Amino acid sequence: MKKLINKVEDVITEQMEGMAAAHANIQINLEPKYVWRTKETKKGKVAIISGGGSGHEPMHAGFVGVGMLDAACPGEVFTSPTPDQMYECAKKVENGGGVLFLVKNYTGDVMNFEMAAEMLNGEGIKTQNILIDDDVAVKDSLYTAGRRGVGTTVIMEKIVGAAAEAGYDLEQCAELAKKVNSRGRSMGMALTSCIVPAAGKPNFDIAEDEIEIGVGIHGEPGRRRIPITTADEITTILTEAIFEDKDYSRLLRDWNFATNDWEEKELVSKAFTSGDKMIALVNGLGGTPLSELYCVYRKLDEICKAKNVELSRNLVGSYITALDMQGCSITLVRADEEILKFWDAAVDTPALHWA
Amino acid sequence: MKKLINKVEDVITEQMEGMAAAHANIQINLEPKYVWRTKETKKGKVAIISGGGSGHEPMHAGFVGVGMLDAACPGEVFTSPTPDQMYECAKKVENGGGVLFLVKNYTGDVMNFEMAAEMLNGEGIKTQNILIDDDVAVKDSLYTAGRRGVGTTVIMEKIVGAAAEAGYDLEQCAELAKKVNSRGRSMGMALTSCIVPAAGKPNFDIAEDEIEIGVGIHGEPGRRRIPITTADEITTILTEAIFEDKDYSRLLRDWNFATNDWEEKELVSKAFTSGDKMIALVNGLGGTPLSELYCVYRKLDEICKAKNVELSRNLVGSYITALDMQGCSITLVRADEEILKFWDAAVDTPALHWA
Amino acid sequence: METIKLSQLITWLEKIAAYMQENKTYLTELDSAIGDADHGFNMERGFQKVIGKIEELKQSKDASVLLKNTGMTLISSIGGASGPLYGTFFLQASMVLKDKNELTLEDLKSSFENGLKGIKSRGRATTGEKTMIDVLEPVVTTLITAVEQNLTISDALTNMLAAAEKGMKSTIDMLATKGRASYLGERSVGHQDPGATSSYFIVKALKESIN
Amino acid sequence: METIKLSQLITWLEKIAAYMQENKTYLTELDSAIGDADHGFNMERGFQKVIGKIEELKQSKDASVLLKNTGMTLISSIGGASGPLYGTFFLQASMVLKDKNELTLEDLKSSFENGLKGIKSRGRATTGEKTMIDVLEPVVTTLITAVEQNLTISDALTNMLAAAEKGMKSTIDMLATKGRASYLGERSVGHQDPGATSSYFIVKALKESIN
Ligand SMILES: Nc1ncnc2c1ncn2[C@@H]1O[C@H](COP(=O)(O)OP(=O)(O)O)[C@@H](O)[C@H]1O
Ligand SMILES: Nc1ncnc2c1ncn2[C@@H]1O[C@H](COP(=O)(O)OP(=O)(O)O)[C@@H](O)[C@H]1O
Ligand SMILES: [Mg+2]
Ligand SMILES: [Mg+2]
Ligand SMILES: [Mg+2]
Ligand SMILES: [Mg+2]
Repeated sequence: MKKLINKVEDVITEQMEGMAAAHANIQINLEPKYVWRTKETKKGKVAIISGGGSGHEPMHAGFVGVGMLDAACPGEVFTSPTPDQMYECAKKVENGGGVLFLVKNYTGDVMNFEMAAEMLNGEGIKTQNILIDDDVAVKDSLYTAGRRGVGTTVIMEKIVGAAAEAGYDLEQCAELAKKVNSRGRSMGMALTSCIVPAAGKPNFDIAEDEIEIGVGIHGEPGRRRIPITTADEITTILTEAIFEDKDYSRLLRDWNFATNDWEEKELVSKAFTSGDKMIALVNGLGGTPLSELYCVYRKLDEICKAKNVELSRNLVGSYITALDMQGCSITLVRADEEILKFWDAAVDTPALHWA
Repeated sequence: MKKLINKVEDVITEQMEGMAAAHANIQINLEPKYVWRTKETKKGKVAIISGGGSGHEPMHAGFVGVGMLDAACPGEVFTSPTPDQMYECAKKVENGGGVLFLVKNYTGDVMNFEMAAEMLNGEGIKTQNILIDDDVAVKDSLYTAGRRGVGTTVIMEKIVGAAAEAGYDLEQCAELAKKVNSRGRSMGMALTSCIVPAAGKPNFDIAEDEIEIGVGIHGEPGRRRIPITTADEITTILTEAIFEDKDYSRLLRDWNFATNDWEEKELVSKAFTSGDKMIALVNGLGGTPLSELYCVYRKLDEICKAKNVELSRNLVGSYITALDMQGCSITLVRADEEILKFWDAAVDTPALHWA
Repeated sequence: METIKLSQLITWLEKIAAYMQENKTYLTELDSAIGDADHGFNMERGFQKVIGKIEELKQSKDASVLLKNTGMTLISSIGGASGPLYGTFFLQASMVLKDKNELTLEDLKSSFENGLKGIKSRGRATTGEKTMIDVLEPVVTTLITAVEQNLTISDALTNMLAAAEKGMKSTIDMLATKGRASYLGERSVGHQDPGATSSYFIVKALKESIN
Repeated sequence: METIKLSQLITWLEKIAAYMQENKTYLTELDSAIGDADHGFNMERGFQKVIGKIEELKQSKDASVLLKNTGMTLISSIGGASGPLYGTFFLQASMVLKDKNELTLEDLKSSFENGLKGIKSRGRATTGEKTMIDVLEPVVTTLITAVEQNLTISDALTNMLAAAEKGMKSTIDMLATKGRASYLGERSVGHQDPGATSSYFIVKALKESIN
């Protein structure tokens, strides 16, 4: 294993310290671990908090700052953070507007964030959980833990963060977040496996002439393995998987403030279609050079043009990664005016900033 | 070789097309190849142009836009572009203020840009060449082609680009560029070799337990090979190499507009010392995840604090890369008020943007 | 009547910690085949934390305090899926042991039963989904039978361990429908579930602490 | 008097292109040891471009036009260090051949001499620095001697090729002080210079086109 790290136990802490040293717009707490924005929020602003296992940098800590997340809770590498982390973090940044947890749909993340939300709501701090489950590689939610949360997370954090900054209340932020989730679809692939520092070796073996289609962001093997092929072919496979995905319905849990308990609600994602306008994310998984992502974007743009789908906004780069994995993912979020407005709003975080 | 590319011959063209599709602030020309900013410049503005072999993305094309480069000429992978490219490109963007070529000090780049400058000056288009030669890994310029141009390039392009935008004339821009070069020092290391697409295999072999100290950005082997060690140790080696570097003097060529010929001039870089304020770049070489760079930044910050050196500004990320190489480089540029002012000025390019 | 002493419960926790440390790599390798290669590290980290507090826990005269503390520590130190699940198991197990300083077989049964109920409701899963439940459910069933049949604690534990081992192995052929392994679909078949395996070690540790 | 015909110069360019194509990998491997692994691709790309224009060049009755065009094409298609250097070589070589439609040995000498001068001034290098100059300088020296000694073109070419080969091999033991290889310091010793090797092929192609 070749990594720029010191002791395996210190990886997360030291990376947090490095981030805090480099960026004045964020601060860190180490016991328990969380990252929060330096600039004070307006009284009554909804606290937008995310978190998850580490290894996906810049997500989430790199998205903490004005116009995006109020705070992020990094867990161990690929391991959900713990409820006490989220609880302490929420107590730190909550400012009278309640808390919105943006949670990627993995069993661990879901359970830990649910426990935290229960604790906070139990204390009278209004807390809602929103899931991101956008990975079309996971086909049938009946026989799985449901779709994984991947690239749409970045876009949701940007949009909901901007809405909270603009004064949306907890319910409005939650509605908007659900809308973004219902409009986001992603699909990824890997050229190589990643190496978890503590494991010291690749998660899976893959031959020099094979690639893995449908991987997530945890070095987990994907759905199928195919012989290596061109960037155009790979982009086509990912993009078509996204467009072929039909209307998708599932039950997701909301906190019901009246009954003080979880409640299942249906969320439907409508299939993409001609005429749609998209925010596109062509994402590197950590070990892939930016230049190669542009080759993917080129083909994505061509395919979408042929489908009469407009890529109204885009991000090309490594924003939600799987350590040093080589590979990429494509995320499309069907935009509307509200979504574009908050996408374009000013943001000032370590990883995303525009005015 | 595992890369997101199509035919090896098309790599550069397709990556350019992808960039142009993704970013409205740049445009591309393919015969010959160059990238130029979309927004028109003010009459009389100096045209700041850079270029070099491809494989270092986002440099240079990613730095084209308002407040930075007017244009960039990408060569084949790791191969300097050609004089006719630079000539055509300069003719496209020159707007009455003359042309400043920012050239990394490699034999090929120097010669090709000199030929282009000769052609342009021959036609009465005032053109000056500025070299970047900041790599302290190259020790003795008497017995080498001189120090390589590495990380300081990014910082110079930002600062001189902002100065040109603010109305500096050709001579002022050239002076400022030289000042930045004389104040910049870099040092890099690699965990792995990179793979040039056309070659299809690593440039050099390196064992699982070895790292290469003093590499450049072309997959060339470095100066020495050591057993793999911690990020702290590596950061210390790189940083100390930068601080131990003494006053450094060399002869660089200027175009003399009076004699219409090249003229050698001495440029002295003063050694860094306690009390200096720096712009720091902790740079990934393409295959290194951002998170690991923060671990390096953490230690760099610690070392500098101990030396009473302030890191006034920083960039942490993969800005000047060597394809998919794993590894990093550290660049420090001793700042003054003028440099900080132009660093902080607004920039709007695909890879750097702030207001 | 035959009982399990507090000191034996302490030994249990220590033995679990030892098993998790010993099998850190093994559990992680199982997780690397169908998950994300961290289960061993997670379990080791969690139970090391429990051990770090063991001296303090030894002061307590109350089994429910012991197990509640264990649950809280696991929740705040493991993360992932196994943190809330095992955390909930010990927390819920502790609920039925208020003020007890020794456990009858009946107590053991109730606490495991309640713990399992906690896991199932937190994880919204049932048997046959290739999880730790495929060990813990048959273990609880065995315990219920043992109580009904009035077995000695020792015999009950022997049966529990056999059920645990069988349950663990039964996960090999299962198709995962919960947790990360479910993303693999058919490709999850043929691999033993890491969480079922750590559950087996927990039962094994219990048997060895009491025999 | 014995001369080299325009058609033979065309053959020369074609043979160079063939050698560069054939040795693309070899030259790149040499460059990968002490450079940046592109020399073979560079040379192949450049001379393929030259070949692409060969039909047009065949129309010309003037050796200087032929070589000037070759030089311009190399400059605008190779890039890197070898582009301007070889480009300059052919450009400068062409300068002394104005209006000639055949070359005497004296002409060949003058053109190589002028070409070498161009390389040395463009690259600010001299012999012993582990570059193409270590082939081209002895080649020019041999040509000068051949003119002095009134050798046949064939004998001159035989001597040139021997000198080129010797020059190429002499770079193995040299410490590079110019070009990319110079960054390696002592580690550049023991490797044959790629540019010297491509220069050797250029001389070899010339000999084979004329014999
Ligand atoms: N919904 C669930 N109910 C019960 N057990 C589960 C559930 N999801 C996962 N598990 C168990 O958790 C184990 C994985 O734990 P661990 O690797 O520590 O967490 P993570 O999957 O978050 O990395 C699986 O092997 C399985 O036994
Ligand atoms: N200053 C110089 N003078 C003469 N020849 C040089 C000089 N620098 C480099 N070379 C030659 O150029 C060759 C490298 O060419 P190439 O690999 O195509 O360019 P680059 O080094 O830009 O990648 C070297 O092997 C050497 O023979
Ligand atoms: Mg995990
Ligand atoms: Mg080159
Ligand atoms: Mg796991
Ligand atoms: Mg080369």
